[in-house]
Amino acid sequence: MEFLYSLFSFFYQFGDAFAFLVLSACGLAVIFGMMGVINLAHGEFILCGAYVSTSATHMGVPLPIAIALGSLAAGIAGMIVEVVVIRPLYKRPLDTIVATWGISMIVTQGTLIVLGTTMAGSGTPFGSFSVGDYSYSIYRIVLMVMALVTLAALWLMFTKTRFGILARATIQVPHVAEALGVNTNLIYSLTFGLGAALAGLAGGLYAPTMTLVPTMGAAFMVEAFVTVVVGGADIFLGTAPAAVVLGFIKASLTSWQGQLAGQIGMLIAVIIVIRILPRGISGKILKERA
Amino acid sequence: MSSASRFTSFLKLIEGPQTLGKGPKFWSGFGVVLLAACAYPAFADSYDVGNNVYFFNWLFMAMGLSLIWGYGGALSFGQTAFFGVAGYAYGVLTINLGDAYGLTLISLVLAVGISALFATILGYFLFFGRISGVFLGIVTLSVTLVLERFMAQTAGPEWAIGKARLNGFNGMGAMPSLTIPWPGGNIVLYPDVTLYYVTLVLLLVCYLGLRILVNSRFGNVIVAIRENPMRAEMLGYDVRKYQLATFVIGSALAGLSGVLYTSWGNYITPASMGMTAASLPIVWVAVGGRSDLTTTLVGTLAVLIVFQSLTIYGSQYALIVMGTLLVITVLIAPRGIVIALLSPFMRRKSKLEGER
Amino acid sequence: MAILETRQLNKHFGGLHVTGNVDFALQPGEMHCLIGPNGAGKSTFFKLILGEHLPDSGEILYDGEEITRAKPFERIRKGISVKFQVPGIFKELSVQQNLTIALQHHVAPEILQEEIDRLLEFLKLSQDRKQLAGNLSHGQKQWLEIGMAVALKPRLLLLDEPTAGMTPDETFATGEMLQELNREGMTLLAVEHDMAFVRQIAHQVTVLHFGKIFAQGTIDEIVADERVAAIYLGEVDA
Amino acid sequence: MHKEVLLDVIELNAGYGGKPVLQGVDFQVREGEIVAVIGRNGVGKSTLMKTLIGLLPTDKGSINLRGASIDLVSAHNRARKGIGYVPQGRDVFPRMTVLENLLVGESIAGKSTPGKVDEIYRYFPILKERADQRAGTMSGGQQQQLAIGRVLMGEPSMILLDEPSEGIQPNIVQDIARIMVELNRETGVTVVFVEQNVDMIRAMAQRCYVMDKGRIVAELDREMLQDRDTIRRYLSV
Amino acid sequence: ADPIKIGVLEDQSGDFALATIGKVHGIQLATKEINDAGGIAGRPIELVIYDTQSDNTRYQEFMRRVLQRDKVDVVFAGFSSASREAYRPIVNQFDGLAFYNNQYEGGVCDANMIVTGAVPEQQFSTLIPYMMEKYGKNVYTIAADYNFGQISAEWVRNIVKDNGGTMVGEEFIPLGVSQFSQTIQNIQGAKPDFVVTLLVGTAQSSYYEQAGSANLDLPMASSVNVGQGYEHKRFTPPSLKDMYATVNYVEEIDTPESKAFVEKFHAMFPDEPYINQEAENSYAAVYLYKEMVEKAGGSTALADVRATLADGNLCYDAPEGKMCIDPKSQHTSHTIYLAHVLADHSIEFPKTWDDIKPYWLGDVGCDLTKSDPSDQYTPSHLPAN
Ligand SMILES: Nc1ncnc2c1ncn2[C@@H]1O[C@H](COP(=O)(O)OP(=O)(O)OP(=O)(O)O)[C@@H](O)[C@H]1O
Ligand SMILES: Nc1ncnc2c1ncn2[C@@H]1O[C@H](COP(=O)(O)OP(=O)(O)OP(=O)(O)O)[C@@H](O)[C@H]1O
Ligand SMILES: NC(N)=O
Ligand SMILES: [Mg+2]
Ligand SMILES: [Mg+2]
Repeated sequence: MEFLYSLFSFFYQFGDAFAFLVLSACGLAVIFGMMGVINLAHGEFILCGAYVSTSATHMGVPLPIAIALGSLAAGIAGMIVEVVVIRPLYKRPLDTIVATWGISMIVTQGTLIVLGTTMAGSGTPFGSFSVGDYSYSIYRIVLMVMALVTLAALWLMFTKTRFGILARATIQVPHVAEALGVNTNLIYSLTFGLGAALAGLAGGLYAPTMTLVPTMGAAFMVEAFVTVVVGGADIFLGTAPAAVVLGFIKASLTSWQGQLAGQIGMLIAVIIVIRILPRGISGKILKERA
Repeated sequence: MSSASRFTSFLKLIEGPQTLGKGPKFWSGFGVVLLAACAYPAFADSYDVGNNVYFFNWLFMAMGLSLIWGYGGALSFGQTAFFGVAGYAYGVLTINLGDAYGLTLISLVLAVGISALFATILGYFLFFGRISGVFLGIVTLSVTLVLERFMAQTAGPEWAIGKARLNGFNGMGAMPSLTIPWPGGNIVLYPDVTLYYVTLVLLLVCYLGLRILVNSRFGNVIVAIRENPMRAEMLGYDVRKYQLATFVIGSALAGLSGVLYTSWGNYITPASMGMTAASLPIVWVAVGGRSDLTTTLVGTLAVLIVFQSLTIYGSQYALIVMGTLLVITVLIAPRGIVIALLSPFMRRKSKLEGER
Repeated sequence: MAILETRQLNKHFGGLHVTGNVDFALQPGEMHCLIGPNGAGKSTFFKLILGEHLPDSGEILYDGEEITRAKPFERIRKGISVKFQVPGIFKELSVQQNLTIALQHHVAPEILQEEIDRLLEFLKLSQDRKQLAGNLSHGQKQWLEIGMAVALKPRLLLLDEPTAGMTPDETFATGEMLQELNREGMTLLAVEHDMAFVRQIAHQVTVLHFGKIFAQGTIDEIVADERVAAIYLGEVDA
Repeated sequence: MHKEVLLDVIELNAGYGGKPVLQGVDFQVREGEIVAVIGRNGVGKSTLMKTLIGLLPTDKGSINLRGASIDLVSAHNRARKGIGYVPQGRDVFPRMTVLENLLVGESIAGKSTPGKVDEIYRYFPILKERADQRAGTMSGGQQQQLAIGRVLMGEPSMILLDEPSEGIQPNIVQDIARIMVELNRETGVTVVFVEQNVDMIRAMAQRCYVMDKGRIVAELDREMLQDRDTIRRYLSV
Repeated sequence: ADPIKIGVLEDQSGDFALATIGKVHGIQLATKEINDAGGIAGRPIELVIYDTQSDNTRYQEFMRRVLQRDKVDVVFAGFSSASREAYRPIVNQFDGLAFYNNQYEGGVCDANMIVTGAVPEQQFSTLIPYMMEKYGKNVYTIAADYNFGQISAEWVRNIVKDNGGTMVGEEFIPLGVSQFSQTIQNIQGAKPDFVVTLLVGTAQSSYYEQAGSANLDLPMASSVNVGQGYEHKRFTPPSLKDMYATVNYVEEIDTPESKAFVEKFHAMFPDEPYINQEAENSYAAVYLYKEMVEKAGGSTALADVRATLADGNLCYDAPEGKMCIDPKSQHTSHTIYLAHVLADHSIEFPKTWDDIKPYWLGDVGCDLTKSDPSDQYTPSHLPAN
């Protein structure tokens, strides 16, 4: 029995780390993996999702709808950013680092000035359950499920729908896609908006569990980037396995040696994985398959 | 070829296809700027002089990144790792060795050497493992974050090297400033006029040295590797060695920045290797115009000055204005602010030709 | 002794065998053409010789020396040079700089400029010397790529579809240039689909099919071979 | 026999950001014609193609499709009007499979036609065999076939081909020429193609324009195209 | 008369802004009151305020600026200990005077520094024995993994041991960590009687919400939370239920002085989300400095103002109660309140300790009236003698 309790505990912790990595990373994976845009304002889309969904809850909107609203708001913000700032930069993707860094500064400080240093939380719903000596938050199970649902939905969208194929074509050789009748500007906006909406979703989902401050996006950034890059160019073949590997390492080390070991261990795992697979996990998978 | 003419042809490399500024116009402008820089302390107060030294401190790291990224095409997101390693190395060495007999200067050299050695090891791992592109960026970022997180928890007394406490997140302090041994009393290089000239000379030497480097055959090869590593290899160049050499030189410059910064404020902190610190050089160099040493130098200095002024006068709106400036700059000045500001005044130079 | 020899060279990608037990020898001074259907493995064979891909098994010898696992740049330094099928020029550098990088190895700095001018003249790119290479037309890129390969003064030159996108006259001129270089001692191995060009330059022709050597001989023998016509040539009047 | 003017290009000027390449190109293509464009390297043939499809803006002059100017129409909307474009140097989507590449081509029609893929597979059997291979790893000639197949997926009414024979084995060059002619006969598709391969020009073209230095300098009719040497002569104007 | 210039370097943006904007406001409030009442020794106060953006390097830049360019008489600077250490060499170099108005891990023995915030001996020697008595002797500490957290944890450990208790666990959390599932389980596994939470920064305070939702339900004790980051206001009840914090001030303190202070504060800054203890420390610091200058006969020279500390009677009746600066350590005595967060997140004060002295530095041998080592000591790094 004791053993089963510990086993459950480990799976819960692994699932928790996995969910955080996946949900942090998905939006970035779409924007970076698909579009090659290094979006340093990723955290601010998360912030947007968190603030909008929390405000909605304060106004009495049920949580699931509030989260959807957060995601939607971030998505719309993303499309606006795409049109105004990102669109002229596709030919020089590295410059997006600076532009999105600038956006991140504007949003963070703007939020501070307009909305103050903090926003009151909405509280985590659903309560807790116990397994053996340990009690767990039910909401965190919801987060794990949401991570899996998000992955599945994305996979379907990108491989089984026309949008997915056109989006990938547009990102790979834009001028040819355009010449073949693809409205590449629209595709860019939708793709960027999707990435931002996914970031907003992460924000909405985690908002009940976190401190709401203008700088909260930063808490997601390292994990998100690391997961996406370890995953490599293909977001589906990459992000999920990368989150599994990194989540496993992080959860094991954290439970064994504490948070510092978890953090440093994850970063060292990144260094090692990339050394072994210089094109990321999906680079390896794709090479094998070809 | 006689050694004299060899030397002149070496000096000729100060101009070439890899650097924008050329011809008498540029060099006379350069001379004027240099003279103004030399005369500056006569007209400025001690605060301004010391503050300018502070700005100068970062320029070495920026030029190093320009070399690695702008010329070599390898986006290192972790130059701060070398900055930090050298800063801490300088702290540990000088706290243990003291500031007599020019030992701080030897420490400077050793600290830069240590960061170069570290860059060699990391660079070997990266380039001989054929890691490139964004993967390189994330590995270097991970390295600097690991260092930051590790150093942040070294507060306990067990974390000491000799007499030097690493002192965790609070940062290491109390190391002596650079000190020049001098008959009749050592000259301590506090942030003031003497340090200003010393740093200016270092800057000049590094700048001109890098110009020669990028216009030499070596420079041709590293830009070739940036454009197409496979083709460069198929012209018979050992791409990995060139990449490694570029990385080590650029990182040693980051190390030099680290030492100068540490000596300037008698302080080095893990935060100088953190995420924000790591992004800053990229922002400076990109905004300045990464593909040229001069634009990087001038642009970085401009960004540093403008951002500091904004922070002084802009109160809480400073960050918003900075962010807006960054976005606008990137959108309207694809080759950096320096070229954008100059282009109305100069004829389109050969390097600009054929640009869309 | 052969300048280039492969023994039982094999390479596969996943389940696809791209070269199968290729035994091939090239004599010094020879001008040899490699032809074969699209996807036969010609470019892959080149990449194996150059070390861009490593073979799964078999050996490659250059001048009697085994180079099977040597690094690409080491092979180049031994005297091999290549023009790829897809031009691999340095797009953001000027035409002139592209050539400088190819030449600076072995040309003394004093005569470097002269040498560049000579090459530019030859490549008909003198007017475009300051142009960014990426802005050249497709054919001009091919020329530049050939120029860079030739600039290394290799003993063995590998050309993957050198005349693609050239007009017949240009193709002919390229053939003459190569013959000139050959007279000066260079060995040549070219992949081509243009039979007129093959006829113009080739001493020997090898046909590759499904990664295997399918036929070998003079151009007349090959053209006369009905099996080659069936898989590759169709109704030619070369 | 020939119907209306499909494409009417008047005094067309275009180039790359201040660098003029096309300097007054004038020509017409009628519905159902197959027209070749020839000329030396760098005279502006590809630039012309890119301007026609809308990847480069018209600086001066105009392009009319079925009598209406399309100068201000974006590239993807020109495609939607039934113009298919096969760029020089293939430009397949390298990290997508062969099949996915083909599916992108459907955007020209804006709908998917059942059975179309199989039709393309019949023209180019290698594409069927390699349907799941990533396009970037296909051989040069295979990619060229894919690029042509991709455009045919959208059932365009006019196809712009930029050096379709480049890198293709001789018997498949013949096949492509035959397929294009066949398609032209069956569906009435109009074809404008840039080419250097004399055999292909002769096998396909009904008329031919010769370009030099950004202008059309000559026109060859069916008769003149019968003679290899004439073509060769004009190819090196 | 010539104004007296006070430099203010505080983080008004970035990660720490939440806890520190109120500090600037506290200084502005005191300045307004003093100026309205005729200034310091007849001289008005002029504030020179810079936003340090939660960035150590800005402290370095601006400390030089206020001292050299603005030539201020005194500087009030810094929230995080790292920022203090970043600027301290510069204050030393120019022999300036800086007030650090923040609770911290203690130990700074530097003649150029005056500390008005509370230190561990004031907060832990009161808090931990109380908790052990009330809840039991098995203690688990989670602390931010840096100087403040590590040194504070060391204090807790020592006090627990001295009082016959057991540390059943200790965990250090890197700054910026926001996910605590594993930590929560580690705590459950160790079965402590209460948890000492020494969490710093906005990311780490997410712990409370997450522990609450996992139904951890253990009493908590802290020297830094509630009083600094007003977590009980930011998180939904009951996630901070049974948190006990020793504070030298929070806005809930129910004395007439405190109420008057809160009223004045809100009158001037109606949007202030919370008046935390560092805001009060900063407010009081201005008055303490006024005392010093006036006692020094209007001189702001370092030697003169420091001389006024000698008799240990440099005091001010602050909103919290009486504060006095200890001449040996140049730290400040405080009234320490035990704030107990109830299930609905209101606060009661089961206990108050008057006049708790910052005795530790003096006990271990720091005596700034005799020598100035400009060092920071910790229980495991004591003065050499
Ligand atoms: N990296 C790879 N992964 C998978 N298959 C590959 C890869 N590279 C080449 N191939 C396959 O290997 C075969 C040989 O390709 P190669 O490029 O050598 O052909 P080729 O003879 O040069 O053809 P062409 O005349 O069309 O250029 C082709 O079927 C191609 O699809
Ligand atoms: N992106 C570009 N930017 C600037 N100039 C360009 C660009 N692309 C082509 N050019 C120039 O425009 C001219 C015409 O090029 P274009 O590609 O149209 O030639 P082409 O007739 O298709 O030649 P080829 O037969 O070699 O393909 C050339 O001089 C070329 O250098
Ligand atoms: N002083 C602190 N809480 O870092
Ligand atoms: Mg090939
Ligand atoms: Mg062309």
